Amino acid sequence: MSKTDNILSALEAMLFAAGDPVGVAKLAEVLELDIETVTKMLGHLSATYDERNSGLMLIKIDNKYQLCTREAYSDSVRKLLEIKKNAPLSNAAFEVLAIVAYNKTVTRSFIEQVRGVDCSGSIASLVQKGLIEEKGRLDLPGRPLIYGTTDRFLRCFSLNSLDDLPDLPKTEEVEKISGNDGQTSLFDDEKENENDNKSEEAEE
Amino acid sequence: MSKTDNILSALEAMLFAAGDPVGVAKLAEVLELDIETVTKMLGHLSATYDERNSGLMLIKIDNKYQLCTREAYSDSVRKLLEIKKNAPLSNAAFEVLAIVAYNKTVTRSFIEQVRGVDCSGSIASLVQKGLIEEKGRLDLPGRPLIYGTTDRFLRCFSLNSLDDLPDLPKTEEVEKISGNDGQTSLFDDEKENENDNKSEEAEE
Amino acid sequence: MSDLTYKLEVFEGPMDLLLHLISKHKLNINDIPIVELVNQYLDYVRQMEEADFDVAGDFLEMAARLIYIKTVSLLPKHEEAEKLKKELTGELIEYRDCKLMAEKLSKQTDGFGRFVREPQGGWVNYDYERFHEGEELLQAYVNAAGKAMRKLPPPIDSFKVIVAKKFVNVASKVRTVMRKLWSGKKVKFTSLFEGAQSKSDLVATFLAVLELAKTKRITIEGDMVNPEVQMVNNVNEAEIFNEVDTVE
Repeated sequence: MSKTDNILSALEAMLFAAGDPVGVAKLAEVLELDIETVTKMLGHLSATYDERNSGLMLIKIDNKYQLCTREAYSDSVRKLLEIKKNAPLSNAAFEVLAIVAYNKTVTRSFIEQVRGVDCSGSIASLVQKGLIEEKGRLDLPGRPLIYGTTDRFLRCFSLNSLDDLPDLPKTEEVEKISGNDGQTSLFDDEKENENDNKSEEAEE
Repeated sequence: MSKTDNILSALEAMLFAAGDPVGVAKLAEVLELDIETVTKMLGHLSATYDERNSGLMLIKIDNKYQLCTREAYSDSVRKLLEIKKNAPLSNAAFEVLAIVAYNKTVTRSFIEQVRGVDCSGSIASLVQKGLIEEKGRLDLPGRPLIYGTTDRFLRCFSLNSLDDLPDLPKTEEVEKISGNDGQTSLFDDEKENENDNKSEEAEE
Repeated sequence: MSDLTYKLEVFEGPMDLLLHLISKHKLNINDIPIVELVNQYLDYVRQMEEADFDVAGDFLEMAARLIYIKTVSLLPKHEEAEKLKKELTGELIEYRDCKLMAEKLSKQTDGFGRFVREPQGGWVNYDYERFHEGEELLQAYVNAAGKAMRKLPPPIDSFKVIVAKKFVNVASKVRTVMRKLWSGKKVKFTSLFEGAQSKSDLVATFLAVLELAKTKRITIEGDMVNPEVQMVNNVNEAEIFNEVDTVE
């Protein structure tokens, strides 16, 4: 009996962590049991959820099994998730959003270069909140995704367009200074700008 | 009784759907109950998981609650999700974690000052593993990022909060002794114990 | 030798090495006999060098620091030495504590076997619904990029021109440049750019010259106005291309 219990608990743990539907064969393989036994066990598990009217239930789709919440509690679940979504943006998310907005379209690596840290979490959450979206891929090695802001972003910040963003402090001056760093004798002014860009790119 | 059961099941469903840790206040808000009642209910829920040795368990971290799988079944879960057996953290990573956890929030330069070596690699990997995260910026020139531990850190080290961290070594006592220049013999004894620890550690 | 390398690899940095020496030689951490410690430390660094171990700058920096403390402690008035020693002691104790705490942490990792699940998605609408001022964005941008924004790489817009055009590969330009130099004769620097078809072509050629100069395959001589370029003797063609390909 205790062995059966262990198997039921192992199945529960596996289905919980997997999230997605899992095939019986896969479960049987992990537990080193035959498919028939595992199917029977899954039936048991499902029955215990139903018996005690648990908040969870086991559903079967295409011979795959998945744990999910019981419909009776879907109102509570929905309410909770909606409270969660109303959490204000984190500092990190704000900075990522600002970098995307001021540069119009950027890659993840650009954002991370500016901030100096991994930003994948913030980017994913901003995409989920509908504030930024994928705008295609850059024609560079690895074909990195580029991100830009959405209409929802403009609405949340009461902007008509990205041109209405508050001006950045003296960026232009800084650029001018950094653009004049030597090498003037080799190429004429026109070529110089591109030179800067090129070397950045080549270093990547 | 059936009402209590319903609340327990609703809590179960909500925590399942949320995935992340959820504060009691939010759960109470959804259920339109007071926090005290909900806290009690969560205690019940946790007890029922333990009683039937379920594959799931309820943990409390930082006053928030989260459903997770029971350690006893971690092998099955790992096999199913094809996760390699925990690549244990490096010594460097543990040291960085210790510095961040005991100081609550720190900058990279603070960590590097304590360890005397560059720590950007360890920090990046701990961020990527979700054990530490950025918590804002310090109001100093350069606006350095500050890091703190995450909920995942608490969960992984079975802590309810940072207050539950193991005690710091008794530095004060060591200092007191060192103030007495005469008592070298006593001090030597003390030292020796510590030496033992040290060398064991260094040889690991 | 391998035993030594194994031991050396253990140290996380100079602080770690110092703690090890202090415990190994039973030195008093609260009153470090600095002369003894300096000798032990330098011995170790020397061994590292003999073992062909790449001695990191951190270790050498600490060596310099220890030697400095030793030097000032030889002065008749050595208040500064006391101060520096105290500083070092403080740091060592702090790092020792850090290691002890790290060890304690490393022993309670049961929780790593607890797995959680992703939030249930699908039918929940996560669209952001709060309102903010544009100024908040500006502030966030300045925080992220720094006030001067000096270190900012160029935004993607500035890549568009390049990306739209044919991208000239630096490695291919290395071949072109080397072909012009293959005779072994000195060649005018500017002549390397003859026949360039676009700006991008010019830039790639320039980068190719820099790369070749950096890897000491060519030499550049003469004044700023009219430099000349020459190939270094005995350069193997395949070798160059391999190298440049990996650089790219």
